[in-house]
Amino acid sequence: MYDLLWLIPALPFVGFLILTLAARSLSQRVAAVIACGTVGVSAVLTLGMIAGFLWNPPADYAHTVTLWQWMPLNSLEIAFNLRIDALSLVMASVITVVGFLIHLYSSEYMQGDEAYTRFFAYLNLFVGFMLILVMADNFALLLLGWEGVGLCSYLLIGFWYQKPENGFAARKAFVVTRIGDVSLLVAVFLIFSELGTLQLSEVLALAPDRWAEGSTTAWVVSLLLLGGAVGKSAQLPLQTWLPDAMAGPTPVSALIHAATMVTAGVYLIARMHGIFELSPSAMTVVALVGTVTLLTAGCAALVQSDIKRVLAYSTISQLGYMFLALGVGAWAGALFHFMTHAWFKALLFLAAGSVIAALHHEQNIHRMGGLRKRLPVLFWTFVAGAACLAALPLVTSGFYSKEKILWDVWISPLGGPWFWSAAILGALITALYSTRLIMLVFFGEAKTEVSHRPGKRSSFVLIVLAVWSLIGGGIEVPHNFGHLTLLSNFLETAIPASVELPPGLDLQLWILLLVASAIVTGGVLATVWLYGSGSPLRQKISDRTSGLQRFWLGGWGFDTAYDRLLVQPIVWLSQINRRDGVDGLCRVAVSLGRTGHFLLSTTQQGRLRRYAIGISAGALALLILMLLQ
Amino acid sequence: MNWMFYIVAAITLIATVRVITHPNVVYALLYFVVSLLSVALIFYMIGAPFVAALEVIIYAGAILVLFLFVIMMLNFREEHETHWLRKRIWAGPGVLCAALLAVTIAFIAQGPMVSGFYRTIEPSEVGNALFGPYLIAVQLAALLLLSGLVGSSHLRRHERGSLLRKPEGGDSQ
Amino acid sequence: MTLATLIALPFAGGLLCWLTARYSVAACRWIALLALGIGLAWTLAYWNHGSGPDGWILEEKISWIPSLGIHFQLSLDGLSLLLIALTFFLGLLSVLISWHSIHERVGFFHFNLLWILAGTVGVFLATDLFLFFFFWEMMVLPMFLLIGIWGHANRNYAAVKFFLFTQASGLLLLVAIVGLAFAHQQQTGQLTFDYNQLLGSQLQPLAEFWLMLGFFIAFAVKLPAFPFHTWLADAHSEAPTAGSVILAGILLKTGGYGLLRFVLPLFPDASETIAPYAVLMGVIGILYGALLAFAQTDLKRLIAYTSVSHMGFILLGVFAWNEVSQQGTVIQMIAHGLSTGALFILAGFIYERIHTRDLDQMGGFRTLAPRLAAFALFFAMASLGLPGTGNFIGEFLILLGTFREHMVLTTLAATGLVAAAVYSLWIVQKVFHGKPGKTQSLPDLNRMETLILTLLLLGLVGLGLYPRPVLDVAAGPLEALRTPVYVTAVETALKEDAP
Amino acid sequence: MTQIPLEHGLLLASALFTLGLLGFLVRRNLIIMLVCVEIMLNAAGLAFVMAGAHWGQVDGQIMFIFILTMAAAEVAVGLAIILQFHWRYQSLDVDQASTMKG
Repeated sequence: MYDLLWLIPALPFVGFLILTLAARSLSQRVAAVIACGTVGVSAVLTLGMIAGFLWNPPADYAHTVTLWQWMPLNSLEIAFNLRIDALSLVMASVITVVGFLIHLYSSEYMQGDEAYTRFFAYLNLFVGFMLILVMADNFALLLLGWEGVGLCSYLLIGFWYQKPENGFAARKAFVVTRIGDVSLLVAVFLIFSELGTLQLSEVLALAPDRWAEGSTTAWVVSLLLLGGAVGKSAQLPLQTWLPDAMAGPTPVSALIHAATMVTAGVYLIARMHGIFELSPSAMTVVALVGTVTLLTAGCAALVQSDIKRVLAYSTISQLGYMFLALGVGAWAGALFHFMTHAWFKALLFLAAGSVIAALHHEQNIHRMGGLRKRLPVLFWTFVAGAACLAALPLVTSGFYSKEKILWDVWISPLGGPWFWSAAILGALITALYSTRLIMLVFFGEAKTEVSHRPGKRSSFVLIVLAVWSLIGGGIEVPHNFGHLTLLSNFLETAIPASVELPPGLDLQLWILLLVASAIVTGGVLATVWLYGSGSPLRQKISDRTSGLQRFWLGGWGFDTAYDRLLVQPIVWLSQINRRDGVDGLCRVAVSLGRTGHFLLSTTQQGRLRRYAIGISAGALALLILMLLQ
Repeated sequence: MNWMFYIVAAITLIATVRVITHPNVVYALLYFVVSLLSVALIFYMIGAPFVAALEVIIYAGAILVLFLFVIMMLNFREEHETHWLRKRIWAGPGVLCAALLAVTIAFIAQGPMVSGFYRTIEPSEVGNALFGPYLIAVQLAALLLLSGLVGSSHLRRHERGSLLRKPEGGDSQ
Repeated sequence: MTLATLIALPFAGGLLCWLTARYSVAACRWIALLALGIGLAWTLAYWNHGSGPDGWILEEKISWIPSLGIHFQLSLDGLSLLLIALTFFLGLLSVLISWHSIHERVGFFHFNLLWILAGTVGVFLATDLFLFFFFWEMMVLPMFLLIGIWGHANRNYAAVKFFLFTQASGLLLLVAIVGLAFAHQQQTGQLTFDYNQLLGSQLQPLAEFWLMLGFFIAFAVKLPAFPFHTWLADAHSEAPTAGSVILAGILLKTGGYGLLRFVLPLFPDASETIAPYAVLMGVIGILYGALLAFAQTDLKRLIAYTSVSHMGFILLGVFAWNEVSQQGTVIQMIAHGLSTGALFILAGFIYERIHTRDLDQMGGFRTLAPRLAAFALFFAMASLGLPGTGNFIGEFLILLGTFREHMVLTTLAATGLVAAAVYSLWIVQKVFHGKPGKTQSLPDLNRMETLILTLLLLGLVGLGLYPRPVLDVAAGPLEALRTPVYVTAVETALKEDAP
Repeated sequence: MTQIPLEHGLLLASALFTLGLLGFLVRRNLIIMLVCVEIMLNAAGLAFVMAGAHWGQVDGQIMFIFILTMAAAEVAVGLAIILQFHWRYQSLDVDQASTMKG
């Protein structure tokens, strides 16, 4: 059965091919069926594989299929190898299942768009590449998926290509992530030149033998890998592309820029855990990147006025949590948060998409409001999603996953109280902006007419996601609540278990849980009060901090800084050198030759007798020379 | 008999000087004939009768005739035949030719021509060499002549001005 | 005589084209197509032929000027096979794209086209250095005419510039070849231009260095490597589409081929001396070409500068001197031929439709011609080295192989990939995205055009996903070229000694 | 007859050559200039024959024959040019023809 695993990525590709080649002859309905069908079957296959792993695991808890020899050289064999293990399966299941749901949602959401088929073709292509990414068994194949999803991200952000700003956002996304890709590429080269293989499993097996713990090479490799992850996952300092990426259709933001592609960095670091563990200082860098990102992005999310940008910054912030978790060695925690985040963020984006569609494509939250009564389904699902995001205690999956990360940060030797405090501060900020979003969009007075209500399929998808977001946290429950660790157990075969739990910490755990819950709940309540009561305090705060708000609104000035420091100098350089300085040398040579030509050609007077005199004089000179010798 | 050589040489030089100094083309040509003939005599003296004959026949004969033909074709208005036949024209070349003739007679009267160092090289020897080791050169020379022929016959055609640009405006005069 | 036939085919075809065009233009085109088609089929027939004991698939040798030790000597190995196949393939496409775009002096056009190809095939086959030089020069003149007669507005400048650069470098090559032959004569007492014999010559280090430099510069100009690249942009942008395709697709490859076939094996020690500098040149070329490409407003010029950038990788791969990087070089040469050829074809199609190459006058073509846009998108992606296309395999293997030798330089070269993304996407954005400007009518691709681009697309994807046939064919020759001859000699001697 | 020293013959040849050159440089009449060229060629031929005679070799004469051939060809072409020239400029003044200047 496991030999069929190649079908999982192959099916979406088949869908893509059909949709591309037969684009003109397919009706929208058929196109949607093909797109959803292929991804759906992939999802079923993935779930089947998971079931297989649970009841009848393959040897070593991993299965590899070699499709064909890709780059067979004497000194290096790269095959088209697909491999599944627990980690890949977790990723793949989220990709296919959430992907399927989003496909389903899009089949309704995108109705009427003239490029309906193209949209689904890209979406299928994306799912295919993403599955390759997580199932690749060597770095070359990983890069194939890695860059492939980047391509799809580019295509889908710039899906409405007639607007130049969409094209700009798309290019920005591609180029910024490519900077990270180069870092990853160099990491791959370094790994190859040190270890002589590109096979992931071999690399992980060889690395501890070749590199001592704390060795410089391991440190450099880890940081380079981190560079790749940072680009893809929109972490500091390469986070600037993600808010702009919201130019794409909303389902795309849900699938690519919230649930799946941006978590590729998390996957990469989790996959390469063996290398990171060799370099604790690199791990700390990962944790630091995560922490700083989660705080800065959270602050930026606080002040955004575009609903999708709020969600985008919150995505960056939540990814920061995952990086923090990775940085302290809480592998399973990171993946747990990845899963829950995929559900609730997809939910939030899809719901936001429906809100936007309902309000004549209005994206500014200050012009929304009062939707609670008019769009109840949207309201409740959105609230469910936001509650997960804010990690409301007990009832949401976000609570469990974030709690796990906080706890791991606290007890991990790489973490500690400082990281924990930053994370708790981040949680507070998250609670603030999630609540703010709800208050502004669904409460207060209506400012825009509702023109369009979500259809059956959309509502179905939203409800499914909302339910799952609320109860999905049950697969991993803190120790003091009954100690359920389904996900960790499943993952244990692929990546090391989370931070070892020293016995006798139950009291600490209780205290931390209570503190976190109190802070989050307090934050939510405070915001509700602030926005619900019409208190003058809100106006006062906003007046006092207008400068800070502007700064945060622009994403901490990163865009401006990069523009001034990198983009403009390079553009300037290329503009002044447009005619190629080296060619200038040639032009100088040419003009020298031309000047010489004019000088010499004045001697050519057209008088035969003078030429004869010249010839005679020359002959005379030669003869005299001969005589003198 | 070296003195003969020197006399002929002197004649050659005088004639040549006149060629380049004489203002009239026809006079100059006549002096040139003298010069050529005297060179031919020198050839004869140094034991090269074959080339002496060639010098007379081809140079003094054919080539000079060509020159004269051209002068005739150009047909200068002031230089008619009567003009050409004036005494002054005759005087210089005539004197020189006479001197030349005298020397020739004196030279031939000397008797057997070849003595001392110079060996007469017979025409047959020249012919054998020409059609032996120099065969390729002879063929090349033939080609050269052919191309000269083609070239001159092509250059001569000026009816349509096909070769050169038409003179522009007042430049032609 | 099969190899000679391979050269004679386009030769004779070209002459025949010229003669028949007077009576029937269509016949002329069909003859060109046929000649190249047969050539391609003929070449591919040797794909799995297996090589002889000395590494050559096929060898032919006829005495030509015996007193100077010059032979008409042709040899085919996997490397030449690949490049010849590429030559014929792109030649075929060039005939096809000229089908409707060239109407002036059609016969002479095809004559030139086929003679360039004949010269190129000769270059890839010749193993007598004198003969190699003969073909090397022979491909230049028809190219000069092709640019000079059928080019765009500034064609004379471009043609002369192209000619001067290649001639000057050709002169260096000639000097180096003669110098090598004489050096060999001094050593062995035998004047020969036979590649196989010259391989063994052991030169004085200084002489070796200077001779190597002659070869190296000649090939670097053709490649073109960084300081010698300036002819390329003019030649490419002014040439007719078919000319650009041949130039970018094939002619540039003769430089890479020359480096692999001649510079490294003939002068192993001197090449090792120069290797870091060559790699540096490659890196500068990659980044500098990209920088230039980004600033251009002329579509063809932009694509031309991307060639400079891409060919920098070749220099990297050749001089990193290991299996991985050199296999990458071979793939990169083929993939670049296909992808850049395709981009030039696209530029040609656009030019035929709107009669300008100015990027500022383009925009929104995706709405008008979606199929054209889709192909352009693909080839832009290929040009930025997206995995799944042959370019990725090439660049990946080159960088992978080079990294061990030159870590910092390779890292710099890798940043060229970012630059590639910038300019490739810039093309797509500028030409195809946005709103269509003035109400231009832009017919979408017709069947022939679609066929041409589909062939190129399939080639690139095939190369990207299943490059194995190419790698297998190239493996043997590259192995042989990397091993200095004296090593081989010692090995065989040891084998013979062993009972 | 005693021998004439080779030097004297060569002296004569060079004197002729110089005179021819002088004429070529001084005169402006094309025909005379052509004649002067002939003089120079003739002088060269003389030198060849002298030398050939001195060493008793046939080659000097052979060379003379070739020079003669060349002179004939040259005169043919040269005179054709003169005709053309005259037709164009209505004169034989070589200085009239100065349009080929840089």
